[in-house]
Amino acid sequence: MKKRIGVYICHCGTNIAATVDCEGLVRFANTLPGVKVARDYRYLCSDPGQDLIQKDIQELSLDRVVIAACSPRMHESTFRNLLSSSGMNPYLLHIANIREQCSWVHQDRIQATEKASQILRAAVARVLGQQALTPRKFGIQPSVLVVGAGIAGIQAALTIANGGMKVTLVEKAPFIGGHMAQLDKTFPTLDCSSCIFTPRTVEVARSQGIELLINSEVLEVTGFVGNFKVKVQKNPTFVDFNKCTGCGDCVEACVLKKGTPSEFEEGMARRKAVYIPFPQAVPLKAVVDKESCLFLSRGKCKKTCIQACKAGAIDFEQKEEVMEREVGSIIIATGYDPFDPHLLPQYGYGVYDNVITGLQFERLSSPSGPTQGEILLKDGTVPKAIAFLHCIGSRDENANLHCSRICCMASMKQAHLAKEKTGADIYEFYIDINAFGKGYQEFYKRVREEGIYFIRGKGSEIFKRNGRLVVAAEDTLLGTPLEIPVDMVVLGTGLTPRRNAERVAQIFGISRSADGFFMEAHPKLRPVATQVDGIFLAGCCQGPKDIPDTVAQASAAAAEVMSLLTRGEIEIEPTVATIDPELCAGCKLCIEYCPHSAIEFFETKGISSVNEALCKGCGACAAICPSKAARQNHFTQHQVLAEVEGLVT
Amino acid sequence: MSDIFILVEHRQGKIRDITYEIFGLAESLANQQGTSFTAVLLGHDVKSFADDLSRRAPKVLVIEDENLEHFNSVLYQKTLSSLISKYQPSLLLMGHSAFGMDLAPSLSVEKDFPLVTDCIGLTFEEGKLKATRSIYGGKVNASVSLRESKGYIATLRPGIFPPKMHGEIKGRIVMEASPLEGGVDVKKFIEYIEAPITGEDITQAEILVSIGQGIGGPEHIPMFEELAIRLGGTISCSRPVVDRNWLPKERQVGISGKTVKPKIYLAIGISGAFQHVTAMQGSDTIIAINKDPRAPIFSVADYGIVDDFQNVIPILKEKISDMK
Amino acid sequence: MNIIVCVKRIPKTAEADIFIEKDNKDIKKDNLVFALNDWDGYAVREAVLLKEKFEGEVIVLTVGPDESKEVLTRCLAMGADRAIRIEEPIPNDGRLIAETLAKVIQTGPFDLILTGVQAEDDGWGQVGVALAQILGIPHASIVTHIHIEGGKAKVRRELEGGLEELLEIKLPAVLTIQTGINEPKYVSLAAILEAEDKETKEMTLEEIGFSPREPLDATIDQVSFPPTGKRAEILKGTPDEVVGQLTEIIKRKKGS
Amino acid sequence: MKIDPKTFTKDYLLHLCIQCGTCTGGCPVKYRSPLNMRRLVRETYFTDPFPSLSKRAEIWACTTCSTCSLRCPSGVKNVELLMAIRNYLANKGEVPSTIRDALENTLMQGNPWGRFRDRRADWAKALGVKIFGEATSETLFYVGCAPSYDPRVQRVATALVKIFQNAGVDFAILGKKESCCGNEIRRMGEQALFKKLAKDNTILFKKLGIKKIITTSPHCYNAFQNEYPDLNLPVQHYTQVLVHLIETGHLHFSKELGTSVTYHDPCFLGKQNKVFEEPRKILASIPQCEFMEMERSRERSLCCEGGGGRMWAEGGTEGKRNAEIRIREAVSLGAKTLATACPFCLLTFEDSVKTSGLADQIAVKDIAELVDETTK
Repeated sequence: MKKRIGVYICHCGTNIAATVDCEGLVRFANTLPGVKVARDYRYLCSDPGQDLIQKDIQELSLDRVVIAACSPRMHESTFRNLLSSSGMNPYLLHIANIREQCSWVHQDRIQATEKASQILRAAVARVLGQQALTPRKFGIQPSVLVVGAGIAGIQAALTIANGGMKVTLVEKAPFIGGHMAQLDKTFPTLDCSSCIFTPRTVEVARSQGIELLINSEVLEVTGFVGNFKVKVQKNPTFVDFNKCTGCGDCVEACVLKKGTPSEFEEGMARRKAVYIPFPQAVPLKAVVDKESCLFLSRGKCKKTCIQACKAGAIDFEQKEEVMEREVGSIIIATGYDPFDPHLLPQYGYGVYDNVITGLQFERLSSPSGPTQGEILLKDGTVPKAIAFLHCIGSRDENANLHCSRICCMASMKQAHLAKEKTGADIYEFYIDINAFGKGYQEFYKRVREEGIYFIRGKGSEIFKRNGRLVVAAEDTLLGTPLEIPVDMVVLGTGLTPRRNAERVAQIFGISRSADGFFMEAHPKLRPVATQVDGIFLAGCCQGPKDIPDTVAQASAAAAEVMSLLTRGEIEIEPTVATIDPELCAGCKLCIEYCPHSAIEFFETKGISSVNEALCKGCGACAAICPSKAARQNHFTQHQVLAEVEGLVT
Repeated sequence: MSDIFILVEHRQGKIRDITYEIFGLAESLANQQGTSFTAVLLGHDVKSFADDLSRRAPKVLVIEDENLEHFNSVLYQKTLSSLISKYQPSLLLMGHSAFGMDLAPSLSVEKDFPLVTDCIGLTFEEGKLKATRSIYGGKVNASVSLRESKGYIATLRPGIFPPKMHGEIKGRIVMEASPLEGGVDVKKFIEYIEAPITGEDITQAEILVSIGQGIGGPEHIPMFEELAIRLGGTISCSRPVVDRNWLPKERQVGISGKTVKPKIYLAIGISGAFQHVTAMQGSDTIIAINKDPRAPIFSVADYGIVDDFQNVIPILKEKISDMK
Repeated sequence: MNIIVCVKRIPKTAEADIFIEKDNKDIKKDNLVFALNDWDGYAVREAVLLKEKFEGEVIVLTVGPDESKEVLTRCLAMGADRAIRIEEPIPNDGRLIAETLAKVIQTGPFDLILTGVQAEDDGWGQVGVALAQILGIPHASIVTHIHIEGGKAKVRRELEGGLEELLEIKLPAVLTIQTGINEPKYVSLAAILEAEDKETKEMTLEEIGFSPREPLDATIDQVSFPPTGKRAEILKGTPDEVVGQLTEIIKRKKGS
Repeated sequence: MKIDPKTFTKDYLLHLCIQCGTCTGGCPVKYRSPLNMRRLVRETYFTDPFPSLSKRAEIWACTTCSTCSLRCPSGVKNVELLMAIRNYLANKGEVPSTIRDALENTLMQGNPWGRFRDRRADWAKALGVKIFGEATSETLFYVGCAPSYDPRVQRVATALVKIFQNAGVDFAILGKKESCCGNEIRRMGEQALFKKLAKDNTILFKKLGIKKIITTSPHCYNAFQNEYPDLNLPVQHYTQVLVHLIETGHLHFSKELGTSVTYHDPCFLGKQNKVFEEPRKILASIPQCEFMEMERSRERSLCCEGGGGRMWAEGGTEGKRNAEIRIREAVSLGAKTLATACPFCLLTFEDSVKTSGLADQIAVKDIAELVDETTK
């Protein structure tokens, strides 16, 4: 049956009409086989323009449409919608790009028109062979996996749970809160971190919608957007949380006298083998650390903890358990690791007691910390002079190239706290002050007003002279070298990707940017999405952030997840690959070449088949398939060849 | 055999020591040759010199001419040339000094007399002049024989031949007419320039701490100055140190610098070239510190230390300070 | 102002161990390094400085074997414009060298001739002054400063005892240059490599039409090591001990 | 080989400098001279200081210890820039007279002190050392200039020979044929001369069929290891060799040292070539050797100022020498011996020990000497 094609040529104002003879093009179109009608119009994308096409479709019962206008990136969707709303299958449309590919790049009207008509001829030839395609629909699991229970994970989890959806919140540590739980006060408002944070952690514990899995890690993720299958391993705490009251008797009883450095206290204090991470910990339960526990590590211990526990909660029989969850979407909020200053030996970290990191200072300054918030030297005395060094491990070829964004403000906040608590002389060694956020510059001003000395020069090295620490640097504004004796040095250590970032990236099939943090789908327009549909990012795992940005991004991720889940089902573009079971020889070449692992092999039938949900329609399989069994919908060999012939004849 | 001529060297109203050193040699050569020797005195107002010379030389030829007041090679050469033509001396002796070096080579060419310079030994063998010269920076001596000739010219190294400081003979003083008609304008004497004395006068010092190129670089000089002060002396040096502008000219000990005779001469990093040695060998006690055991300085020094000065001076400085 | 500088390649003996050839006529030289005569280095530098002031050309001239080319190259690297080497079939006799140089110099125009006061090796200190006599132009030896003004040069000569004399001398003239007259510049290997492209003319005695006459003014019969005179008493021991003895000596002699 | 300052920015990445001053702040001569690396980079990048450069003594104050380059957060090649500036000056002949001597001496006699080439192996006469030409070996013990001529450092070379001999190491030295490695020559700005030395030495080593090189000095080690384009032979500093000999039981200690020792990391061995452990391992294995670590050790070791041609540079610096500061550090630590593993460090320390009058409180030794004393 003869095809009935409608050809529409857009002037795009003068964008096209100025260089291409549109009337001429209409006359030419009419000469082409199968063309029922050809028209030109100033703006086809405008409502009148669309009405004109719709009218033709209905009155002339067209079965193919060619739009000669701008790039399909601009308006393909517009006209596809037009077709469907006019009762046609949207995939019977083809766009001939005579703007970007013709009028914009040529001056000569004759030649431009000639080229335009070739493009048009090709389009018409192609559209003849196009077939109606219908998108596949899939259901969506109304549940979410949030990985990491720092401020980012918690914010996202709560937002989603409060929206009425189930969240599984997985945390590697035996408590939730991440780094924010370690902070004393927060810049620039100086409100106490735990005061603003604890309510959220408690809320997590209470929330009906949140399944909290502490001491747990994600092992494996399979499936696709809307239908992910997740394997989570819960590591034993050797304490039955249902029984444990968090009384701490076991901690008292533990025989590990000198204890082991406390992770939460950044090594500024020591803990027993069985311990409660910190007073406001959620969950407030004791946990046993199997590295330091004499019984678990060496098998010999009186197990005084068991005797001490009235609730009988200690259970050395506990084993890892692996559980499966089905979720529609995933948010990764695995956070950051602070930079390890051992890597820059010139700062004597690990050599000198009173050279500490910013996070260690937070613990010193925290009322719940080892010194109840007093800023003290290792020997218990109060420092008379403190130096804060910026950019340690950031903006540094020898460590990390990126700016960690928060250190300037953190250092200045710590400087303020130190001044307030000790009255010491305080020096800030900086290269540039990065006070980018709301109220930050004001805070910078305030700190200067407080009489803290700012020295524009990076700390070169730290050594000891006459028992005192000396910071060597240059005052680059005066051009004079300095050696300033101090009692304590706080290294403004930067934020780095988690040590296990690579493994996590593999598990979730996402990629990392050059700085090692997880990569977003688009740095500006899709900052929380990854290139894997249904997996989103929140917080510092995507790049250094302060708390406001982290919370904002977490909320954004939650919103993305909600908008996805509330759809109930998702449509998958029909422009995917299919494998003709008749032709497939089962050579598996396509499986090897598929970048999205969207092709499975069915041993029983001995053939491969495409999982349309995972297929991104890249066409790799169609190109590689030796037996021409793999076909790429909407880009069939026949269609493409027709287009090519149209161009060359 | 005709006379041996000695060209008298004088400057600023003084006969220079080298002249007396030549007398000694001339006398022995003359005796060897069975001939006599003549002192040739050119100058202006030099009668007084003539008398002094006539006590040492059997004959003194004097030419008085105001143009000869100051040494000028051109005028001296003219004058000597005519005297030579007249008296046909077998040998003309002069010092290997700024004076002789500027005159001898050109005169030898003019008269076609073979020239031997900077001699440390001189003798006649079968009428031929034979000389000993110190070459390769004093590392070897060379005995040189000159071709047969009716006349020779030789310049003698200062400080080698024992001076003949006094004599009792009554030599004849013969006044000659000056062959010069006025001066010349190709080469004019203008004036003498004394090296400015800005610091202490090293010729007056009782103790000299004298440094050579061997100290490596000027950064060590303060250390030596301090040592000198502690010793109650002052600092002097050898030529290369001046050439390198580490110390001013006035501090230079050497033929072209100052001749010194301190009680103690401490030579540090000085190899001991003769130009230097000649000017300090009069010191009462010479102590040399040098890395190189073969340095010639050790053959003039009374005491020697073979070591890097850096191993010695610092300790010495300490020891000296508690010495007083 | 065209300046001719006569230079010589000499063996460096200050640091070296010296051995005497079997025929006792000279020292062994195969183990020695050769270089540009120190005095001549100052002369070339002075010529280049004058050229920088008055323009013109600096020509370096040497009488010597093939190897002498290396010192000419050095001079070119120091800023001389071209170089001439006269192949040396004649013994190292000052008078003959002067005559040979004169032969070449007479062929071209020049305003000034510089030589070193003497050579480091045999130290005759004869060539420059003899050359002037042969060319029939005035000379000044042991020059420590040159100031040129209209066809005349005011030069300072170094005398004894730190004294100098100021002379005025008509150009063209021969000046023999004393060390320290200027601050020598470092001659980088890069500069030397570049200088290898500059012109060096090689000539034989035939080409310059000069035949050395016989016999020579002076010939070396033999060389020998100088008799070692009295030697210093060498203080022995550790630096401390040595200094101990030394301070004693100083105390003693100071008192006396 | 023309030096064009216009390419400095590109060649030494001056445009990357963020003017943080890390270089100047950590510079060992920051108080000893007006040298300010940060400003120099800025000037070279932004203005054109070259006409005035030759008048700046501080250009010759840098010890090329490379602390600045190693720490620079922007990867600016400060030291290479400084060497290029020196090269620019050297090609114009504008170098201090003492540097001039050192360079000319090296061209003539193959060593910066201008000592007689034929005497280069005099120190080894009585030791029965194999010399290439008369004998052969696969292993070259490259002695170096200071160990060949300086009486103090000759003791180190001698100690090493004795150690190798009694550990049964087969090796030979080059004798008169040995020439300066050129490491300091390059740092004094004589790139062309360095290239010549590198070329000649490489050809000589290959011709003699040398398979492996051991050096006394970290500076020679650095040159062979990192800066000889066509050498590609395994090079070891002697400390690396000694550790191996001790660990493989070829070297037995027969005496007790019975004193306390601290160790100064030479810049060209430690910072620049990351050889930190070997010297400490050796000291640890010496019987009765009480090892004390100095305040500033390893990467933070304070340069002794012996490198980069400062052995020959005249002044350009004032105030207390780092070597003396270092000595005082060691003394206050209570160490009776300050050990190092570099001829230049050894000489600067020996010098300072005397000038500072601390000779009776502490001895300066090379690790090789300590091993020799306790193994014979």
